[in-house]
Amino acid sequence: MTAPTIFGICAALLVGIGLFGVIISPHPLRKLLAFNLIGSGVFMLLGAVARRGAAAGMGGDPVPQALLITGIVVAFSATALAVALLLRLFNETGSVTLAADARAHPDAGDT
Amino acid sequence: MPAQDLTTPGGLLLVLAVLVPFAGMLAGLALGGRNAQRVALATMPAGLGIAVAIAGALSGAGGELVYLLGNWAPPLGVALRADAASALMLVAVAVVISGIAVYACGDFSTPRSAREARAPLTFWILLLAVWGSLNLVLVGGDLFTLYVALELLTFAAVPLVCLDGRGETLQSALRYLLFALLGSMFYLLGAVLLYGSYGTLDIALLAARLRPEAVPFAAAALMTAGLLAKTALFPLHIWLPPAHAGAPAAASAVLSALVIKGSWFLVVRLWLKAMPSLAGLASMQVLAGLGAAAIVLGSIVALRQERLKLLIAFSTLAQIGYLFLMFPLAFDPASAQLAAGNALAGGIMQAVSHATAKAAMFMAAGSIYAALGHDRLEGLTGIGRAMPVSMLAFALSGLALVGLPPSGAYLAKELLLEAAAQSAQWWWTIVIQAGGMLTASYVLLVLAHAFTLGERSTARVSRAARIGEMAALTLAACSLLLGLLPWDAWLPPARPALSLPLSLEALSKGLWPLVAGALLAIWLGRWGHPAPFGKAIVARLGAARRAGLAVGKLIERIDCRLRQWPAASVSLLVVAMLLGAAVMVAR
Amino acid sequence: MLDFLLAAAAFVLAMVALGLFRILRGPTEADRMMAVQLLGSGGIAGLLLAGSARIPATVDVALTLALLAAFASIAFVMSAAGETER
Amino acid sequence: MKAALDIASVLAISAGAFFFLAGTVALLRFPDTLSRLHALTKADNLGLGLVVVGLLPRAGGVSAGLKLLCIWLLALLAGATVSQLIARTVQTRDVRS
Amino acid sequence: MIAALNIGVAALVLALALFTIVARESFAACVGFLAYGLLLTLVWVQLQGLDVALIEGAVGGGLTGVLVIGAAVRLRSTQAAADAARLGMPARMLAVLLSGGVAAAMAACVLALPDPAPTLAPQVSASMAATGVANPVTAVLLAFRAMDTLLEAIVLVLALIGVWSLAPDRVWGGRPALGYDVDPDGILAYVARILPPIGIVAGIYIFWAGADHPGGKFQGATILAAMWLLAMRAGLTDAPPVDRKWLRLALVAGPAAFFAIGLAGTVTAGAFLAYPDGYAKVLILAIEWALLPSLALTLFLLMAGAPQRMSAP
Repeated sequence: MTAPTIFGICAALLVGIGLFGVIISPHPLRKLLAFNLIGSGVFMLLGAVARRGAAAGMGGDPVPQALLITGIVVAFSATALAVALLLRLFNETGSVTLAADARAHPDAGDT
Repeated sequence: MPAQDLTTPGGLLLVLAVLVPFAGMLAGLALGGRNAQRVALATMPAGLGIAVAIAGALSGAGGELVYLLGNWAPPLGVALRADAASALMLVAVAVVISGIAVYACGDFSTPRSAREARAPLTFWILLLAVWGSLNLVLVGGDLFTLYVALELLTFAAVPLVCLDGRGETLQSALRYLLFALLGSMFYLLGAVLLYGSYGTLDIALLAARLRPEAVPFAAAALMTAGLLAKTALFPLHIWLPPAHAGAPAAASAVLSALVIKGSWFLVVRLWLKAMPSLAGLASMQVLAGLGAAAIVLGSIVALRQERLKLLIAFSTLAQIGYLFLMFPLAFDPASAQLAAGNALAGGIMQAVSHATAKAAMFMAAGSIYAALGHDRLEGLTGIGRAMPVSMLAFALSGLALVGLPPSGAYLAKELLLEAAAQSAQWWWTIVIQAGGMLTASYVLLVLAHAFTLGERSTARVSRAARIGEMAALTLAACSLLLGLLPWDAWLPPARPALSLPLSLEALSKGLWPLVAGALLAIWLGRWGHPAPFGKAIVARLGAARRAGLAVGKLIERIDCRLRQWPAASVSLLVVAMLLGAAVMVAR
Repeated sequence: MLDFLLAAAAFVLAMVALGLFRILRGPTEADRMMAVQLLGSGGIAGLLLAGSARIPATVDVALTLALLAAFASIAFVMSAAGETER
Repeated sequence: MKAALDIASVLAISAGAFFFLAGTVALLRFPDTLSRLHALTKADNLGLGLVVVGLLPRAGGVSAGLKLLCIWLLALLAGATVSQLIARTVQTRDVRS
Repeated sequence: MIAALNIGVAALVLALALFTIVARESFAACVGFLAYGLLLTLVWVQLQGLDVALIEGAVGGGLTGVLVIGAAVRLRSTQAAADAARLGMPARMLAVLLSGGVAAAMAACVLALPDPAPTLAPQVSASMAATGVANPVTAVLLAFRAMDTLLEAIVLVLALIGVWSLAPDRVWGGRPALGYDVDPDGILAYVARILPPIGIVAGIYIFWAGADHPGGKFQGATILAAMWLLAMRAGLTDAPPVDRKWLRLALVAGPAAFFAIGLAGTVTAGAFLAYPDGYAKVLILAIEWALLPSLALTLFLLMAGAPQRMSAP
């Protein structure tokens, strides 16, 4: 097995693990971690694609490698924004649950 | 090198369309304080001019504007591409943003006492950022650049949701951000698979290289599902209602009218430009099926809202569904591909018309909220007399949404009906007609409340800014008169029925949904106590009314359940798998 | 020689993995904090062993990692300790 | 000459690997947090040091060698600080509880 | 041998990922995540993506880890509510099934990728001479796909505005995040004094190497930001108030210079973001030098968070 195959499959599994976490984690911070796992799985797949494209004396295709750098920085910005939002929500309400819903009350006042 | 891969004359306009708002954003941040607003307002005419110039360059030609950034041709470089559809959207975005900017001068001016205030500064900067990223979404030609554009759009939109800093809106914003990020990851995953298979991310090159294979099938399903999550198509609308209803009015207008259109337009781009050969009838039926479900669910839940802004947010949910009806209608069985035709024209027209109408609606609702200090439907009795301009704006935009001629939605509906007839998909005809009816029902519900002569006069807390009311009215009128513009230069002119949008026949076609909608509103709507005429009818309906209420309650329960996080994230996976399966089946 | 280096890298990483799961299990937070410390030294050793013979720039990566691992563990002990003391 | 250097490398790296083994055994066997901490920092930093020494002859030049040493020093610095800080949190917690 | 090592690394990565998801306490999960981030660096080296390894080590292993652990510590009191909201067994099984399905489909896609793989490496190699830089990734980032890099700089600024917009109104114009009460003679202050100089040298070195070897502005800027953050956490410096003119200008300067050089290209080289013949390397270096301080500042402020207190008069 070559490195791209191994890490390509690892990437697929990471995405799966991350998705599982996103669905089941009740805590938003844990969802954020799970989201980062999905992200790194996607990035790892792109890394495997880059390695597969090794040619012209380069260890990997530099275009996906450049995309990866952009992608990782964008993912970091997203995490920073989410953490800031999370902390502000906590400061404001003392809890961080996403479940309490600003829904219209289905049972209230029908006439 | 293929012939189209050269910078076309006028291509620089595409760069400017992206650059000018971002430059304004940076300048606004650097200058700070009151200057952010000044910079934003100064950017408006420039951006508007650029958008109009792009539309002008694309009129009649039916061609494409292409710009090779840095003179590097794809696949190595990145190209910007715009066709007639992008041009129309660019103009619509510019017009709506300008309208919102005028409206926001009332709410988001830095107070005299402060050198700089948080909400105004960030609002103006974020508004420019939304504009820049939307323009980038509309003209981007590279799937990864488009990914960055989508993220920019999300990062600009999320803080708009919680500008007021209340716990409730912070929660909506967090939910929006997390779900949108999940969507982006799906999109990026698909893009990565495409690069791994074909070595390019350029839309035009992909279209040429794509083969019906397993990997692009999976990529198409993943990318579409991710974009649907960002567009909040049923059942992925977990974040939309609270976010759009809770934000300040100007921000709601941006979010509801424009931001969701970005990811929707990308779905259109993806299927019609990048992978038209992958689209089978089955997958397109899935998309439109979700759209139809969104129309029904969104409209019925809208009818049951107590608050005006929530009602409008659910209306957006339904209208998003309408935007997805174009996909199966664009399918051309002869070539087994998606083809740009009446269906695409109808979709774009629907998007443009919804953008203007929905912005006007949220702005009018914002004025009412500002004046009354609340937006409860039951408290709106008589507001039609107290705030005629805002209510007129609301009414006009509502009628435009319903599709009364000569509105853009009317034109869109005709185009879609035509496409449905051409492709012999009668079932979508029903959905399209029912959609207009359902829209009419909740619009009429609000109007009935507002124009009832109540015994109690509504107590006004403060005056709404006149200029804001006028901005809303202008946009609403815009939406209602869209059908009169000479569209033939951009949209394919194969529609004889549309030549006279003001004819008697057209008018009658536009009117019957209103009648049906009124009945629906009486049957299913939430009638408050101060609506005597509604109450009287409602009382007579008896059992039928009770059944209607039970149905409504059931649908509302389903909606509540779907908007729980686990259900929504599971739905995302299910939608992705469903789309994947549908794409495979078609081949 | 390359094979020896790779084998050594694999061995060190296996040790790190074993240790990692012992301390991530807790029971105290202090145990868990050691995880980063362990990867800071063991991970860098593995990285150098696995990569530096083939790819010279690995040393730069290890340098960044050493710097940032130090930063991460310090910053994080600080925030953890700072909070508990309050 | 080269052979001698190779042998020295192998020896140093093997010794380093042994210290990692020792560190891990200690982690698995020692009963309380403080003694685990003690074992971890000592053994691993020594292990890393030996690995660095073993790789020095193979580094492509003086600057690469310096960077290698720098890495070790940074790891030592982090190890010393962090272990002290962790120990302090353990103590404060123990005193309190 | 190398395959065995790779499989081992992949297994360890997966195990840490799983730990991050299933760990009961958020704090433990965050520590697991930090370890995971550090380990990913090794994966990138194995995949021959040295530039990526550098950014992953700096961002993934460093900044993100510190960010989430800081949050986990602050949010410790919310753990109980989250524990109470755990999903039941049927829902968890459904989640396993669905996410497993997606993972399986993805793995199948990985195995179905074409061989030989499509690659742009030869084209990059052929066109690189025109850019004057010897690191192909830098050539892609600042010439072939310079637009992405420009947008990325804007993404960071925009994220920062988003973070700032979360400040309570009464502290607008104030300083981000409280520092920690650190004993000025303690070991922390000591380390925070000696680490930053080393870090700054290392950061600038990584940045400087970027034109010809793996490295670059993002990697360098991250290290600089981390060092500043360390100094701030240790109480040596304070974060600047967000309404300072110089701060705003410094934030914008990098992207603005990028804009300006790009626009100059439309006149001198015939396209936005094109460089005239012979000046490519100079201009690329100019952009990198202009971006470095802005990026470092933006990353630092993103880590520092929203303004939380008014500055002392």
